[in-house]
Amino acid sequence: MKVKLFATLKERAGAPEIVLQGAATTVAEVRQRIAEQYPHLAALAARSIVAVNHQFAFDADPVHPDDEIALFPPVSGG
Amino acid sequence: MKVKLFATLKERAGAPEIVLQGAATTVAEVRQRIAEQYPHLAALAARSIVAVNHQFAFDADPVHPDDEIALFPPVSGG
Amino acid sequence: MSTAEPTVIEITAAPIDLNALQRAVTTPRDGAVVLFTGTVRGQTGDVETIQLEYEAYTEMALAKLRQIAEEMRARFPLIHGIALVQRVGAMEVGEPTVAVVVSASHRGDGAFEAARYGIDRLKQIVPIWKKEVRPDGSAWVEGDYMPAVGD
Amino acid sequence: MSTAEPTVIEITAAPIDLNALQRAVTTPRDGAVVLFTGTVRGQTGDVETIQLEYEAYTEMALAKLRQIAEEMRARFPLIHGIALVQRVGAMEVGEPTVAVVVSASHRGDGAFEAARYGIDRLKQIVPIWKKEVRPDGSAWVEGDYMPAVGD
Repeated sequence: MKVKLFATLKERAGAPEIVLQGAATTVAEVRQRIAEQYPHLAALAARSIVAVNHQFAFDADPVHPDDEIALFPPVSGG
Repeated sequence: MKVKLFATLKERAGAPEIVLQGAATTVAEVRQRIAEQYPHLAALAARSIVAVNHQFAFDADPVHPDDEIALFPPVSGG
Repeated sequence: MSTAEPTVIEITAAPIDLNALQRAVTTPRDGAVVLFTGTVRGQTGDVETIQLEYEAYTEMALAKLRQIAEEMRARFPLIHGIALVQRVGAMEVGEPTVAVVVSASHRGDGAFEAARYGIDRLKQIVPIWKKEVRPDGSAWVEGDYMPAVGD
Repeated sequence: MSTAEPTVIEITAAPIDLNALQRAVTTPRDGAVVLFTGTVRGQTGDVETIQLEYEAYTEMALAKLRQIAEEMRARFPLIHGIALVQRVGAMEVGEPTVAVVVSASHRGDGAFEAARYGIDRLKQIVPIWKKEVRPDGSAWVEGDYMPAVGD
């Protein structure tokens, strides 16, 4: 399962995308996999936002293997 | 004493300026002179605005021979 | 008012350039610019307008625009740059006829409200008139605001 | 929404052209256009900014801008054209970074309020981030809004 990264998260990871091992069926599980498999992102990820298929997603929301998942800090556009 | 005209008033008078005979010491007298000396402007002038030296002026306000006097309809800029 | 707070006041026959006005009013402290522009409306209900022709009492109009800028600064003390520009002459449907532009550090500093106030006042007290050219002829448009003492 | 109500949605690296956006949103029924533009602020109190660098999650940002345009139309039913444009890449002090443009028949038809709503929402829910370049280095700016269900 791939997760796109933006801004601080991309910079910290050194890549625009990370790959998670093992299945995740909810947003909460995605967050958990990131914390386990990318411990240097864990603190940042905890206060980051998850989007699934271009919509904001919350812990109980389901994820499917072919969803586009993204993790990013609170936005600051404008 | 000269009076500048704008918009409908200028069109009705056929000129950008009219000359009043006789002295006028207040805005009310200016209006009266216009009605007497330019009867075809009288109806329009009655609902027009007077400005003296680029400021709105009212019936009791004084006018002096060298003031710049103007008569125009309610504005519609923008 | 310091030189760091630009005030652009113009009655002009030239087309209004919103990009140039944005640059003119924006100071290094500004992160927000609100621009209002009036345009020639071609359709008002079933009435069609082809063109508007604007005439100004230029010297007085400039004095009144300066007065409005002062009123805006007094009412909205956090704003910085101001531009008040009225175009005169003939203008086609869709063209900007007037611009009220306000800059401020942040979008919540009153720039929206100041721009709205500026265009409202401009339509009340700035001696400018328009003649509407319609398919069936042309006529002067009259406003309905009568100035009060202090305007 | 009919074709008479243009909606311009863009994430672009090109400079923002306010004149072009005014023309793009103005329909023949419109007499009023409100444009908000955010600019790179060079001074915030004593802090100096040299440049801002914007990055977007482009596909999602476009979806969120479209959603904001729909929200604006639902809340301000008298408005006509809408443009929501965010520039990305490096921008210097004074340059427009974003534009929210709204047209309507009259200035009292909600264009001011819709533009304000649009920029507020854009700063809340559109996935764009900026990195500030200061004399002493650079840092990502973080927003403080956390999306709610339905955002």
